[in-house]
Amino acid sequence: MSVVPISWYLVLSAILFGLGVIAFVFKRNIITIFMSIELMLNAINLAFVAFARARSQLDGLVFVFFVIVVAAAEAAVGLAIVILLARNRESLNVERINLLKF
Amino acid sequence: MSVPFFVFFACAVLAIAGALLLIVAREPIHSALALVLVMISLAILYLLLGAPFIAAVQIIVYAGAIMVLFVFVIMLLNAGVEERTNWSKIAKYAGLPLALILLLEIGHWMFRAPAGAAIANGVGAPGSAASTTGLSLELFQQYLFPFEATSILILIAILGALVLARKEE
Amino acid sequence: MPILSHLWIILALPLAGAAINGLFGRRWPQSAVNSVAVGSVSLAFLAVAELVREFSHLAQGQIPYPGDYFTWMIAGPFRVDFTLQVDQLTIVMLLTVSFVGMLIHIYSTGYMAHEGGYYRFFSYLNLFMFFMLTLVMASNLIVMFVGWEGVGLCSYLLIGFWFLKKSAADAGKKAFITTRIGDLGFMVGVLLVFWKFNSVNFGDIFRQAGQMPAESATHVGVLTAICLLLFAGAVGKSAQLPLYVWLPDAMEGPTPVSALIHAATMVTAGVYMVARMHPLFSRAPIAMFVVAVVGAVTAFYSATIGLVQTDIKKVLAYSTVSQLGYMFLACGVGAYAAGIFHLMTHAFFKGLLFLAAGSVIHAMGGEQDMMKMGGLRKKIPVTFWTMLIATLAIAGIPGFAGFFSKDEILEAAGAGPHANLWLWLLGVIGAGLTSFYMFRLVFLTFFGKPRFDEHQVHVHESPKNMTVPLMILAFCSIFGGWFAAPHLVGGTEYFENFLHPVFSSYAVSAVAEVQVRVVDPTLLPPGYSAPSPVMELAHALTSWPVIVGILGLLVAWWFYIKKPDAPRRLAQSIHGLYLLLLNKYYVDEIYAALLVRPLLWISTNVLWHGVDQGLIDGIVDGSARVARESGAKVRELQSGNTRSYAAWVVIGAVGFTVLLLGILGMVVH
Amino acid sequence: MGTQPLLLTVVTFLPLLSVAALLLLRSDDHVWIRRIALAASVAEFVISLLLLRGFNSGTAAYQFQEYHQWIGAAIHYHLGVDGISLFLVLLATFLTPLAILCSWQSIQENVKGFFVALLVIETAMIGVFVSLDLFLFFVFWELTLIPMYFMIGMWGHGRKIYAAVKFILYTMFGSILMLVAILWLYGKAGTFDLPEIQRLLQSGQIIFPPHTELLLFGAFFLAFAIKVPLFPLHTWLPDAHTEAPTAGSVILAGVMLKLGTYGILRFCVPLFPDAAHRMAPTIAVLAIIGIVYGALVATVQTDLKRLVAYTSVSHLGFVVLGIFAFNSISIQGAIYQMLNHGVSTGALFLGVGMLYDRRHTFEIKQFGGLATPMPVLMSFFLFIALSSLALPPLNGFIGEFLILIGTFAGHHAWAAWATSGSVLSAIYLLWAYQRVALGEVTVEKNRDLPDANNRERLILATVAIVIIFMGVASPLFTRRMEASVNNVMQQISPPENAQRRAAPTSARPAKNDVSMNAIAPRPLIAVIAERRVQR
Amino acid sequence: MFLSGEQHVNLHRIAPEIHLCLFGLIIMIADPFVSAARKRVLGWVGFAGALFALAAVYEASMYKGFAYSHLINNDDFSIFLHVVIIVAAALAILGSLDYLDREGIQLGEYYALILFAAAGMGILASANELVTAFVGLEMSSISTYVLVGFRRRALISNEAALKYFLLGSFATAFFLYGVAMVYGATGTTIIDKIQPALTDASSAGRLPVLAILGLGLMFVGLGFKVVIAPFQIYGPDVYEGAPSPVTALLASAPKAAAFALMLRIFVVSFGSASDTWFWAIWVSAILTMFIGNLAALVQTNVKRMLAYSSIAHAGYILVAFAAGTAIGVAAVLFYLAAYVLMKVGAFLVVTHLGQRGERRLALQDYAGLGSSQPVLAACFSLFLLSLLGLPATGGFLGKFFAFQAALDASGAHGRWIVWLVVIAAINSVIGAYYYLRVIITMYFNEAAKDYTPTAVAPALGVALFIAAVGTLYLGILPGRILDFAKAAADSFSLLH
Repeated sequence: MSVVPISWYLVLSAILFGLGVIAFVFKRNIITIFMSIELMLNAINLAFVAFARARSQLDGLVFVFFVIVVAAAEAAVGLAIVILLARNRESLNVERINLLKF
Repeated sequence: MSVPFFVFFACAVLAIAGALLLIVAREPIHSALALVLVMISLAILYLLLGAPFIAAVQIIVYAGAIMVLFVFVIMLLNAGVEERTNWSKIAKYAGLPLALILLLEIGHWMFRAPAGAAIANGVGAPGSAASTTGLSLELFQQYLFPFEATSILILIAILGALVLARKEE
Repeated sequence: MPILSHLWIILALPLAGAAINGLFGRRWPQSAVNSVAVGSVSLAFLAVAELVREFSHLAQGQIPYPGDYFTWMIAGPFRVDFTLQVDQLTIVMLLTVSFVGMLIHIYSTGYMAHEGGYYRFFSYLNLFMFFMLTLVMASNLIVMFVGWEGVGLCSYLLIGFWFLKKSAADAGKKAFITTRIGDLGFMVGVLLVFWKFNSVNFGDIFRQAGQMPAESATHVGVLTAICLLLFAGAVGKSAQLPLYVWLPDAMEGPTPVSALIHAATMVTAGVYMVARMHPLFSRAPIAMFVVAVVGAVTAFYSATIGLVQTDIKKVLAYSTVSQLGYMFLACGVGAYAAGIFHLMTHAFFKGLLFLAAGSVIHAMGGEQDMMKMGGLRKKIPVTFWTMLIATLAIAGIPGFAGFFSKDEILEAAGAGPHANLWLWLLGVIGAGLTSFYMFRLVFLTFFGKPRFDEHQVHVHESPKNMTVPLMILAFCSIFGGWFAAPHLVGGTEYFENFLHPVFSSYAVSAVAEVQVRVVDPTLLPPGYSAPSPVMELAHALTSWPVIVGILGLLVAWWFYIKKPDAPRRLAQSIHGLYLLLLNKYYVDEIYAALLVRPLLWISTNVLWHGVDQGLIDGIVDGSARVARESGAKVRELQSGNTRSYAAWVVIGAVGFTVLLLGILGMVVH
Repeated sequence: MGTQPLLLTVVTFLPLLSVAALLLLRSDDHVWIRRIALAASVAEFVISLLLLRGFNSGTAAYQFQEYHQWIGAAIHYHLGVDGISLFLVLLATFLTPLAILCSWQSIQENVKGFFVALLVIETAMIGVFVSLDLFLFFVFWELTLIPMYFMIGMWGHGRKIYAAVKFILYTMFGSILMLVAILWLYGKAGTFDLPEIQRLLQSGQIIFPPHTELLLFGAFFLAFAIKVPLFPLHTWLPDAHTEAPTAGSVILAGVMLKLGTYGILRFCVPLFPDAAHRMAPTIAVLAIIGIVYGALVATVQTDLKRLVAYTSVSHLGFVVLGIFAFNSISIQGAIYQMLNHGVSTGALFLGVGMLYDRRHTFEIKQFGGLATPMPVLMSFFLFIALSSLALPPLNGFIGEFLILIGTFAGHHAWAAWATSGSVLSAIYLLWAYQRVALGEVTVEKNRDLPDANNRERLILATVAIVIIFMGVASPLFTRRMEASVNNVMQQISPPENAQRRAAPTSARPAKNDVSMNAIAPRPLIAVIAERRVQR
Repeated sequence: MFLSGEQHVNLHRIAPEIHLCLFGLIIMIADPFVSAARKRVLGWVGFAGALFALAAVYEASMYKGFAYSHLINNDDFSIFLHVVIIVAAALAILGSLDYLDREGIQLGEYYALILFAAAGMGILASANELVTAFVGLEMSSISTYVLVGFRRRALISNEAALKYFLLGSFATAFFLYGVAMVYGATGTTIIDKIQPALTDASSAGRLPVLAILGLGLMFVGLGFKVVIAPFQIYGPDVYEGAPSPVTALLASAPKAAAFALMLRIFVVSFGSASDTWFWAIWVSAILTMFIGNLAALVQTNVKRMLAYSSIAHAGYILVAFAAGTAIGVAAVLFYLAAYVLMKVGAFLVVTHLGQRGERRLALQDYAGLGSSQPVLAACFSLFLLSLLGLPATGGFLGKFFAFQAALDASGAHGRWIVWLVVIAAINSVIGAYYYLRVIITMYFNEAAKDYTPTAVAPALGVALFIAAVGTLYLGILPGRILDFAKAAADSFSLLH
């Protein structure tokens, strides 16, 4: 049985990463922007797994594990920050949060 | 057209669709669900790549835990419709186009990656290595130190979340 | 030989006087100041006298007699020692300076008796003596330059003595700066001398110059350049065209100062310098000619101005300029001795004239306008007679000192090796004019009706300490020239004779020969025929100055005694010319308009406000402003909008990845 | 040779030590702060005189050397003086006590800080003169800036802050590029040690390609030219000098400007002879422009202090000209002129400061007829002015004249133009003096100004004596410079360059050759180099 | 404990991290038992932790070598940086004690987080494997996210935290993707194994494009952490918004750590590609210097001005970095040491003068400081002059060695690097202006009437004293530190 070439997975990961970047730049709502970061991390994971597979190593998979953990940690802190912010302001629009400038 | 191909395409399309949905959706909750969609489809791809453990973690931790957290926060703050302000010229005229270019650039070079053709050339067959035992051995011997570090990392996260989100006394 | 081996004593005396009076005189009574000042100068004069005695015993081989003291400057191959020397020329100058100086010091004790800053005056005056003596005793150009600048300084200080009067202060400044302009030439001349001869000592210079062939009109070389540059200095110092303008203004100073500095000594420094440097000059005919022309033209030119001045001292000032012109004319035609001779006699009679004028002013209570005088003959007889003698002397009336010297100058101009009819003519006309305006002065001052209110002004003869110097100088004005008397009847010219070793030692053969011919039959080369033709020529020429001199006298008499209103009518008939002369050809105005004001304007508006503040600071501050403005632009990047920041990150990511890959491509291929 | 060990270290750091002493005092104890500062500076001067005793004028070698490892193997604590720096050190130690004396009364707020700054500057200046390690030199060089910056900014008047900032930024801009050049030099030579680098250059072990050498030279020269200041980099000077307190101006004009000319003589020219020769004509022209320009602008100033400031531009022009005439006479003249300018202009600023203490203005219009109320002060003022306008036999004349003589040997035109400066100096100084001192008293409140008090008389008399002394006893100075200057002359043309440059000698008329070889062979070379650039 | 000798050695080699984490845990455990009024004690515990960690660094220096299956490289390099980082953390803690009281946010977590952050940075500095480094990076980042937002009531603090967090994780993602690519291209993430792997993978000496692409993406992440253009963009906002002591930490330690990783990756892993990445550094350096200095020129808020100045200094460090030689590395390390001291010092002064709620940050609030608080003013002037690069201060020697290293490499990179140095030189003159402006205000301007200065608290005083002495020490007797830095740099060159 023929198998899907790894490069396809890689391209997919690239697309997802790119979309994540676009999302980060495009979205205004803090939470969704945060989500787009998660999207990017997922894309990275895909790349890791694909590479691991290509080289039939396990390191790549271990990295995925670490990435997920880190993602979780970031999520915790990040959402905490979001909540904190939401307490002091009404809007979650990132463009409205610009006291600090110049 | 064999099964793996079909599965791959299906998941790929779903993932991309989810990503696009994440972008276009105006309701944060929709974006969250779209992201879940992406994750699940990726999990399937992991299976396809012969990494069942990672797939499982993907579903449980990511979709299960992290995204739930997101949804929870969205609910908590009942974040309404996203207002599409356009105050950043540079994001509009430079950021987005360049992001697209970045996508193409990375995609191009990923496609031409030397390791890329591996499987097509037969190498990199899924060995016993991919088994969970092998993985755990890797994790607890080779990568013991970062693993321990992550424990501290999680501690930090808890601590931080605690400090920041705690109600003012 | 005490003095000869200790030349420095002559300088030390006045310097000490100046120092003592300057430092302590302030609190001392006038008598003390007098004794210090006059004492030091008199001692200096005695020292000079003693020096002369010792000098007379020297063999020609020992002359110039050196006095080496300390090394003053040394840098690499350049070395200047503070050295003095004595030779005949120095002796003459020393005598003149110290003698006249002494008399004027004495005179001043009377004249300045009622002035404030008494000690200051005498301290300056002594200082002047010091520098003047340094100037004449110097044995190298640099030491000479010290004296040269020093006398300039003293003249500055003394002209501005009454510094409360702005005009006085201005005059002092003008004098210093104008002469400095001349000194610019002098300095460059010295530089050129050192570059050429590798030394600034007269001895070395002359020795080397002696080897050099005389340059000619066709072949103009470094010597001519040197001479012209040095002469520029002389022009400034001795108030020749075109730098004479400071001298008339210098009359703002106290009259004794005018007498000493601006008539007898300092202004003649230029002449002395030219004579001193004669070995170079006599090898640079072009330079010689320039000297002669400048001298002659100045002599005539300033005489014309003198015709119409009404300020008694101004008249004398212009006459001084004119007389100096004669001296340069003499040097220019190679008759250095004659020049120096006139320098000496002029020191006598012009010093006398000034002192007498001072006495008149003193008598008139400070009045200087001759139109407000008249009929003083009876009231101040001593002053009158002495002044008359001086006038006769300057007018060149035979028998008086001026006659002999001026006569020799014109003789050389007319018949010398560099004789030139036009120069001679100018000289002669100038002589006529001189005699006219001098007698005009005398008639206006002493004859006719008093033109002042006798009840206001109480005319009185000056005290002894003023009149005695007058009489002594009067004596000299008569007999000071008689060295030359025998020569008129074919005998020896002793003055010339005395100086001859100086001027013959490095002389170009031709020049020497000529000097011999006109000068001294005893030195005639063998086989030289009877001098009778020369004598007749000489006589023929000498008669002219005398004639015009007397002519001038008569015209003046006619104008100012016989027909007192003639001058006015004449002035009206040729009003334009009259005004031109009265305003001194508007030279000061022209200088101001052409030089001073433009320079100031440019300095202020172009250089200072334009270049300095506008251009350079504009660039400096401008670059600062540019930085600040671009800073203001740059900070705009930090818009505070997170999406923009993200965009920047993306831009960076794309930019650097593309850059890296691009470079990678280039590095490989 | 210098026998006393540590003497230079002591001379350099004694002021810093006394700073420590000052810091211990209560800051309101003005009397003792002043006294200690004065005592320290006088002691410093006396000690520095020991240098004269041990100095051997026969050799060009650096004397009183001290050599210790400092940072790594490359950077050393290397001190030493030679005939060039010796007198500059003395100049610094001589002027500082005067500066302290003159600010005895005029500085009333933050006295402690003031004298601390002054003494720190002294250390820094001396350090610049004695350090033989490029790194050490640069450290001291920069160290002079900050205290002076504070001095202008805190105790100055008028637009003091603008002046201070302008001063420091101007200077830093130059010196930072010099730092780059120093590092580059290090990259080539592998050491910061000046004598070592010179040895390598002489033996031809380092040879720069002309382009590189020119750049290095430029970097060094820019720094020094700004400090000098050479036209057109001079505009910081009038502001700084005018707004600085009297002591500041004295130190600035008296010593700091010499840092620039000293640097040129010590580093620019010996290290990069060819480039120096190539640039000489340009620089000389700038110097001459500076001479005339500074004089003309000074003439029309309405602010007395600014006038004096501009005279520095003119006088330092002479120095630069003298150096770039590459002639042993002119270079000695240049060094001598540095000293003269230090004394005379410093003294002028002292005088101006005394006027300011009385009337708190520099406006010439505010003065006039001052000779009546204060004859002594004004007489000294005139005397100093005379020395500044190079009247023989005062010191100014000797410096200028040596420079002119030396310059003239190679470049008649340069010297001739420069000479005009002497006339102009007479104009601006005498005119200024007249407007300030002569005539009737124009401003009522000037009528009963007090004349110089004893402290001021002491200051002025000291200066006057020095002026006369330097005017008549110049050999005492020049003899000690001779060897070092000749050494510089040697370095200016390493043998192989000499041949290369001397090649077209025959092109010149024989007469000049003779005469100029009689004086010094260098200007000839300069001329040739000049030619080479022109085509 | 039943640990094999090898594991013992491992523990020795990560002793500093262990101590930091240990004390962090101690604080957290003790926190509940300490009454709110006495939380301050925990601060001292934290400081003690830092001191112990320093001792531990010494211990670690006894056991140089790789640890944990080659993931950690405990060489001179990492030891040098450990010292720098821990000192910075210690000073920050000292500076925080009274600040937190003043702001009423005296919490144990704060100190724990600082220690954890320090531990993360330590890992970053000693990591020999990219993912390990990534974990360390996240440790430091996440804890600093929290620290930045620590003034929860202050809007700007929240905002700063948010911006830092979002952009930080964004940049980290880039970094991670870069890691993935390198992994894909070479099959390893062990830093000193990448180099040979690269050359193997490279066919005909051609470096694998994917690896270079990965390098570019890692540059994004690291550039973000060391705040160089164009990733400096977030810096000023975060630095301004963060609590001042945190800013002090933020501007110093993470920068040093990130530079350490950057050096390891660029010089060790990608040394063979140096003439490729040289240009990235070159461009970034010039942008960074100009942006930092020019923008700082027009700031009126001292804190923000110092933020820009720290950007400019990152630019100067890049100049040395561009050399890519051992000397260059040494220069970077020395610069970092000097920089950390003066920057922490400067920000701590700002901390003190900020007053409650950080009200007094404007330039004119500093007027008359020279007379009202001479010593403090003198200290601040010292730090500013050092930042300006005045001789006899660490800042000057930092620049000096940086420029020297760059010029030294002119053989490799030709005149471009020379121009880089010249531009850096000119920039440091531009910089002079705004540093001097602060000094002008402190000394030449009159103080405001209504304001009475508060005395400097002992703890802060000690911190300032240490920083000042250190700055002078590095400026006058840099020999030791310099040798240390050279040794550290050599531990690189030993690798290849």
